[in-house]
Amino acid sequence: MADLTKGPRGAKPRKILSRRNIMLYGILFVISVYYLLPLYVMVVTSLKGMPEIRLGNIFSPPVEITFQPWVKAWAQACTGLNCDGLSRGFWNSVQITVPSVILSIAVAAVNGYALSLWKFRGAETFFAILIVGAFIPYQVMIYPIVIILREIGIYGTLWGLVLVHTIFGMPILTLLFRNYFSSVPEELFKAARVDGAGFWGIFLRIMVPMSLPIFVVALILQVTGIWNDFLFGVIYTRPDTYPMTVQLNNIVNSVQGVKEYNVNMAATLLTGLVPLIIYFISGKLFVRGIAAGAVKG
Amino acid sequence: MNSVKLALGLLASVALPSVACATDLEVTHWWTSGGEAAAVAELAKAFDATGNKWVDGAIAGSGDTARPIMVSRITGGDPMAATQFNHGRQAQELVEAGLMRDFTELAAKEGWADIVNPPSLLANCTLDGKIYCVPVNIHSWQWLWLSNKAFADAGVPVPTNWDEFVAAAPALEAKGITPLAMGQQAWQNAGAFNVLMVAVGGRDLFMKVYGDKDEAVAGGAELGPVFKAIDDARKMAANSKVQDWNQATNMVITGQAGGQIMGDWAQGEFQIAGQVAGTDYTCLPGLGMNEIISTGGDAFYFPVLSDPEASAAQEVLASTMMAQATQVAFNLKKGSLPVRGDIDLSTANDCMQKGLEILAAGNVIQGSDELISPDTTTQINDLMSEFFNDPAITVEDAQARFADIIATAE
Amino acid sequence: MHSISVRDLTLNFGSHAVLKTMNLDVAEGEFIVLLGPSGCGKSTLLNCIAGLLDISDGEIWIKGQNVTWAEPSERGIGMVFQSYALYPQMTVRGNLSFGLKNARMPKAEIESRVARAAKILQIEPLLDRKPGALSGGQRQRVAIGRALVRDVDVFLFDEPLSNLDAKLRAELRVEIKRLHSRLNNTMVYVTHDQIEALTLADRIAVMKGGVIQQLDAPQVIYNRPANLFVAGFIGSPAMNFLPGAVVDGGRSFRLGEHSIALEGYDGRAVDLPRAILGLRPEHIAIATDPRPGTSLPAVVELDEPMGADSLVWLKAAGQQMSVRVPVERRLEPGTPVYLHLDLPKASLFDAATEQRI
Amino acid sequence: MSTSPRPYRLLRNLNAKIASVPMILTALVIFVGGTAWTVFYSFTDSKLLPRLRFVGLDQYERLWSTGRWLTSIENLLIYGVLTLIFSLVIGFLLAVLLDQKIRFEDTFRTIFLYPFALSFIVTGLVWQWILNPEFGVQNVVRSLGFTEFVFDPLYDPDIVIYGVLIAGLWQGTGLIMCLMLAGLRGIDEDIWKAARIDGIPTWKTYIFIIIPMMRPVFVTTLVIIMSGIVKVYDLVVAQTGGGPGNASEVPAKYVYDFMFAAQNLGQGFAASTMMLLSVVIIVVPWAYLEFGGKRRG
Repeated sequence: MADLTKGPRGAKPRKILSRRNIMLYGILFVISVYYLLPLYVMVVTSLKGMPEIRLGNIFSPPVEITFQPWVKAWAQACTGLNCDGLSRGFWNSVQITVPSVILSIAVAAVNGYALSLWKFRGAETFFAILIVGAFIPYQVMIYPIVIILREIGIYGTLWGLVLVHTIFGMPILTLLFRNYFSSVPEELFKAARVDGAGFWGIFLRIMVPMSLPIFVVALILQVTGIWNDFLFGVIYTRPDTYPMTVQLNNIVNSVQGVKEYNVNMAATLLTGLVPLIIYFISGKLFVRGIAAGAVKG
Repeated sequence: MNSVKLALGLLASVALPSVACATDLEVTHWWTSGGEAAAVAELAKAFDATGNKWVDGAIAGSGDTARPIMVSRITGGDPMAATQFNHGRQAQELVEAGLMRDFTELAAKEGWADIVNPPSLLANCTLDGKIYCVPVNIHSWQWLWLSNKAFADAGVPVPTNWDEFVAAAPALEAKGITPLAMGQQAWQNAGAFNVLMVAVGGRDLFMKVYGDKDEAVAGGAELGPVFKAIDDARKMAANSKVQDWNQATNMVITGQAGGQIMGDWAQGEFQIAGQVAGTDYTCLPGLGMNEIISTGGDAFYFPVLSDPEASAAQEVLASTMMAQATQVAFNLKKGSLPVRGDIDLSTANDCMQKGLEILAAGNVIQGSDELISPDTTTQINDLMSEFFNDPAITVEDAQARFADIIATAE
Repeated sequence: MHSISVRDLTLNFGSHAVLKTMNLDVAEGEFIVLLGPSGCGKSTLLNCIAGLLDISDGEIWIKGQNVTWAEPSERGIGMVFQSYALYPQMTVRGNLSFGLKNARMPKAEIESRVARAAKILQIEPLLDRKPGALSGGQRQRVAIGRALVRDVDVFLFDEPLSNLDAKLRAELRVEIKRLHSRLNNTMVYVTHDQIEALTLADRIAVMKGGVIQQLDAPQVIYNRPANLFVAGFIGSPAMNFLPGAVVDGGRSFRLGEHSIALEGYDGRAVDLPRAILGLRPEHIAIATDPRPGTSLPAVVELDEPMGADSLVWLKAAGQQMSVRVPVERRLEPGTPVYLHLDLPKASLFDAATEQRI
Repeated sequence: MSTSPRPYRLLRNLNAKIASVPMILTALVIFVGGTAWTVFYSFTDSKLLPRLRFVGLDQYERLWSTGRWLTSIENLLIYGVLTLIFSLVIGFLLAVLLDQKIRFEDTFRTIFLYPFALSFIVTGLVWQWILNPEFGVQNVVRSLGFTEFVFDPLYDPDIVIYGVLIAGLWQGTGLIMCLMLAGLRGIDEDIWKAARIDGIPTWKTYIFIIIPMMRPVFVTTLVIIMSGIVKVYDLVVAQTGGGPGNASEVPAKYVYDFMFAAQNLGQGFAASTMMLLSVVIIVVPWAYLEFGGKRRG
């Protein structure tokens, strides 16, 4: 499997201040501005007061820094009768995200493992269906899933939502894990079988310990996806367990007179903080894992 | 009986202080703007006072965001205890499917049939002789809200009807004031159209189009002035670039816009902003043309629950919503009219008084929600939304498409 | 009792038959090498014996047990792979003991077995290292150790030395041979390297197209190849093939205008219009004079000194031929010579069936 | 060790099959079952609740004569094609830039990738804010003296979809870059050496040698990009609400709106079915070639 520690492969570096380097860094800098601009706007806006925002320039730094919008977004913004901002949803989001992430990754990892190393008749067909499933818009599936959850009797429970996240995370994650485990030398798997390890023994003792990068990728994808999910969170749970994004939507969409852009931006940043932090912490592993899960097909 | 329950409830809560013995009822709705939230708080307060607990399930956005969630929850077998719907045809199928509670008994006991005015409100809650919902307010769409400040700035008198308003538009524009504030959501565009149909065309025309679904009328010359008026509105609103209705209202409040066609719920926003009817803003029911208002409104539906305690509490909530005191408190905040004909609203402001007078005089029509299906409503919304946003669509095109929609309407 | 017995084994991938009704009996303590070009099915056969591939038909018996459908670990085998297949996250010790732990063996027993294997293979200092910190040769020793600790009677090797450089390969080859003589257990060894096959095997099974072409002792394989394929595959440089006809009631071989008396050839002699005479380079001598009936005129084209001996390439009867000569004997290109053929050691094939006659 | 009888075919690899049950159930019940259910009910006149009153192809006739649906298809085509092209091109170019042995590679990579951690809702809101003519770019440029400058893509029906595209690319290209970078690093360094010895210009090496070698990466990337395109919904809802008018309508939103807001399930299902059909036509043959029926080992 590809290893990023091997380092870049492009043309050889030359003098630091060569024309090529000036152009290279120039281009990178300009592109970085495009990518950073929205974050900058969000941060700057969230630190301004409303009068300053009304003056117009969204790119100018705040004259008077105020943290009031953050406080309001976290603890005071109202939806309907509840005026406790995002704080209400934070723990709900954690409670939804943790089991959903664990279960969806566990299922997808086992799928990928079974598909790549224990091929049985028809397995590839199911996988192909799964991949096509990745293209089905979630909206289309809302109704059938409501019915299925109702029939199983877990509609409206946390487990219902966890199940939904597991189902919709399955296609892409299974693809990644399958690709990853396919790149594991087959002889390793054979050796383990000769050594008497069974399906689960090989998975838990041999495969999982050597799959940290791909698990990090799956973790980031799932934390990001599930934490940011609004649709399932609102449809398959009840108000006392609504995730943070529902509150975010409520804050952003409950307009009291004028739109409080500063509060909206603060709320947005607060909501995005968890995936951002996870991403910043394990970003490097993410790239390495992507290399392992996507390069081999 | 209810008082006995209440007493029992109180007793229980004294006896077992650490356990929530009062029944928690989850109520979902999409009332999240300032005035709306204040009004909901009144309902919650009244219900909490019965010893139960109102669990608020507000979903911001609009009915279009919230309704799918509500419908999914009800059909998914995890219903809330009560939920807002615009009464009319939105919830009809849920009722038919037996998912909603029948309040006929309670209504008979409390004599709703005698107190609810106009009776069409209760009729809209009735299916096969049984009552399935509790109307809480009357909302009328047919209002033009004008900013006195904007007209003062422009140096023209505050108009007294739509035609004067159109005539005053150039003066407003000359001062950089947007004549007509209009949110860019489709329902607002379509709402304005329906209002103009009643205001410019009159009640009979409205009923022919939406009641009889007469395609010939919809495509005919009778509707010509209505489409001219909506074309005027389009031009006057060309510079209005806000999304939500209350942002548009805010433009009127701050004098950035001359006026807005919006239902009486806009009043709540003026109130929250501390504005006084007559001095800061002017309201023209029926746009000053035909003083007729529609009597649509909000109603609460109560899904069938398996828990007997919760079911009992549902009755308490229904009864509370219909109670005189609640009606007064709620509607004053909401800016809507109460559903009871037997209450004194002398505390209401000028605009509400005007509405009450029209109501008392019986100058009412059914709301379009009650006459046409949500499907048709969506099609009209789409049409008007495109019309407002694309100046290339001619009045004739728009009318032809409108006639097509009416032809297939249910 | 045979140690391993493969009976009528067939393996299909889809409609393609990879192994065709194969039979193979391996005696106890025997060292069998499966030899063949890539794609011949030799590794596939080994994997079937190991139980890593489900067969389509037939039976596999190991030590008197029908293990056709037994799990690999239940077959009493140890296996060594080309890529070593060491578990990267475990230490050498962990690698060696993994199988024993799976078999729920007592800890003390595991330790003593690991220690013994490590001693035999001289990898004791490496026990606490991870595979990543080992050289190729060390890794392969560990891989062998993993089979060793299982204390089984059958060892399966799947091209174990192919990933090593020539020097290490020779070293480990000797070591495997020594190991075999020490343990005296049954070994099945897959390779495409004929030197490994010839040096290690008690018997070699030469395979092609999912069929065993010949199963015999190395010397038999070398000297009396059963068909053209085996003759051509074994030996470097390859056997010289001369196309012609068997005439005179099987007494001579006609090669163009030349006639060669099949004196001393130990096959059945019948007339054949299309036949091939095979002669290994070392079974031909170069002389300046003809020898009636058993020699061919030739012209030297090239000579290739190879250290111990020298290869001379010549043209005879329109065919290119190679002859092994002592290295001191240098021949100028263009020199006309006579080739003396050692006919008792020759092989004769039917050109149509490609079988030895 | 005992003489084991030939096991039933179904019982071979039993553990692998048991472990694949969640995948098989998801594939069959959710993706196939849910899809079949949706297709089935698209031939009915279901309104708020599904009901079995068949109306033949009426829903489809209406669908294809609805301007809003046609707009949404057109938008999806524009958005889809451009997203595909730009994601691949930008993603690849960024990866190539980062592969030039530059300093601060980690920093740049983080900058390009962080938007991926944010949800489409957040993305839509921020870009709505930046592209707002009163506060955003237009206002800033005008305040610099270019008073005639017009840049209000979100308020111009003709170009609104490009406004959505800008935001979509901002959010998604970082991940594509990561995948590409992983692919570049997975290429044997000897290839570069060989190309250099042969004197092939760098750009030619990329186009004719490196890109063809990165096929598996492109496959994974395509799955990710295309499944995202078909499902685009949140971004449009948050950024434009489908407006102005219906100018930025997309199929997934049409489906959702008709199923729930218009309470015309039949129509929504018909639209879903059309979406599924196009997915099936494009994806299934490809998925079959790529993932189905292929054997390893």
